[in-house]
Amino acid sequence: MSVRVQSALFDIGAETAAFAKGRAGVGAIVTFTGIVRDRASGGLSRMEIEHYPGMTERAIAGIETEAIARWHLIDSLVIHRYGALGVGDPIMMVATAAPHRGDAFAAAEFLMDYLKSRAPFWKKEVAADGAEWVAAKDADEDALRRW
Amino acid sequence: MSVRVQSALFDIGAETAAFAKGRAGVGAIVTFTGIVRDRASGGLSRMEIEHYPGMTERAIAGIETEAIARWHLIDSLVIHRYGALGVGDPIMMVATAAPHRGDAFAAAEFLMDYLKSRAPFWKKEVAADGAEWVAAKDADEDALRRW
Amino acid sequence: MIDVLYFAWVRERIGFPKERVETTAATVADLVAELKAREPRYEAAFADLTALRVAVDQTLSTFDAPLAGVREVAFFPPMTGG
Amino acid sequence: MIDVLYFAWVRERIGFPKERVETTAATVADLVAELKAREPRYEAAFADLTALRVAVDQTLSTFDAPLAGVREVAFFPPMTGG
Repeated sequence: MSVRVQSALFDIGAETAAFAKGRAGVGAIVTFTGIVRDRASGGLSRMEIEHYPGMTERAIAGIETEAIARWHLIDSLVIHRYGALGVGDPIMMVATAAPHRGDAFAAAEFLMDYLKSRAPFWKKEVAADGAEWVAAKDADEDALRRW
Repeated sequence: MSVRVQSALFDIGAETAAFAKGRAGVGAIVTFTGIVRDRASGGLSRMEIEHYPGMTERAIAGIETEAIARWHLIDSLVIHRYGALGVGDPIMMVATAAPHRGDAFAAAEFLMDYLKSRAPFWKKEVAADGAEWVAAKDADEDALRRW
Repeated sequence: MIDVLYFAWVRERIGFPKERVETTAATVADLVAELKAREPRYEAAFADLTALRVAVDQTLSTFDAPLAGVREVAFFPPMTGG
Repeated sequence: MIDVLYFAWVRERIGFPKERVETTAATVADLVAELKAREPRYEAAFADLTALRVAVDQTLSTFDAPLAGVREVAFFPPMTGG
């Protein structure tokens, strides 16, 4: 189980390869990567992500601990960036390794749903025509209820 | 959308990196990798995967076409190996790219559920104490019913 | 003439992966009946049809499927991909 | 003395990310009332508490949480991670 909160870019391929490397008992690996997407109207200059140092790591570790308690996982990884990100840059990544695919998928989706609404990050979209904090979606709060 | 049926080993990290590379509109990428796992009792020498050349590619392309019709996907990838595989080797991989995480996750799970029971592959576990065809699981057939 | 293919343990019981069959069978089930009448190994392979799946011209099908115009029939156990 | 932290648009409305507050407030809600009485920018930041979340000593909490022994309180909008 590991947590990394960083401003540095990370390499999805390299992280996936490192995570997948030779662990006994693993039959299924799921990864999720979130990427900065332009607005529907276009013109996004960058995304700025603010976080709460200290609480962020605690919250993510708590979420991972809960995932490990609920599913049969062999390992998990969460990487989440903060700072200024460009369109197409990876924002964050979750990876789960389990004996079976059901556990790997469910735990990855659970981690994502919790990160969306329970990890202290805030996104701001910055464009030439102004900057705007991304609003939380009711759908994200609803997604938590299924767990 | 792409399908690769091959005996050659593939590199999870390199495939993930290539799939994730700069596509406009992508906000979420999900990958699933299936890995040869030893038997609970240990001692697996190798896994042999037989397939039905011709039908395999058609079946997988059909499954991907259905996924693209049902979810908002920007791209998908299925790689599935056949032949003799060692413990810890990747068997297959599914990747989905979508604007939103819900579509990427659902399509990846759908593709997996269909590959398990509808793509013409058969696995045989070979060990020093004998060889055995892997039996289809009722749970895999049940998993299809949710879609 | 129909190409008949066998996979996994069906192939192992029959002893080879493929054969050309001269048949006037109207359906897959009729073809199975003809094959079973040939030799014990076919009898062994087709003993329990609920344990088998069939593809007709590379598309999953059923035992009551008609064979008119069909070029390829394959028999195999439930698939275990992924 | 409690460290009070502000994030995202709450921070922008208040004008700084952190301050030390001398308070005898019994609960988070009492602290909010004290702050709102200070200056219009606090009034602006805390105008709609349903749009805010609070963490007490780095754990998500509620506005009725007691402040006895607490070292750090943070106010922010609903989180948008992932």
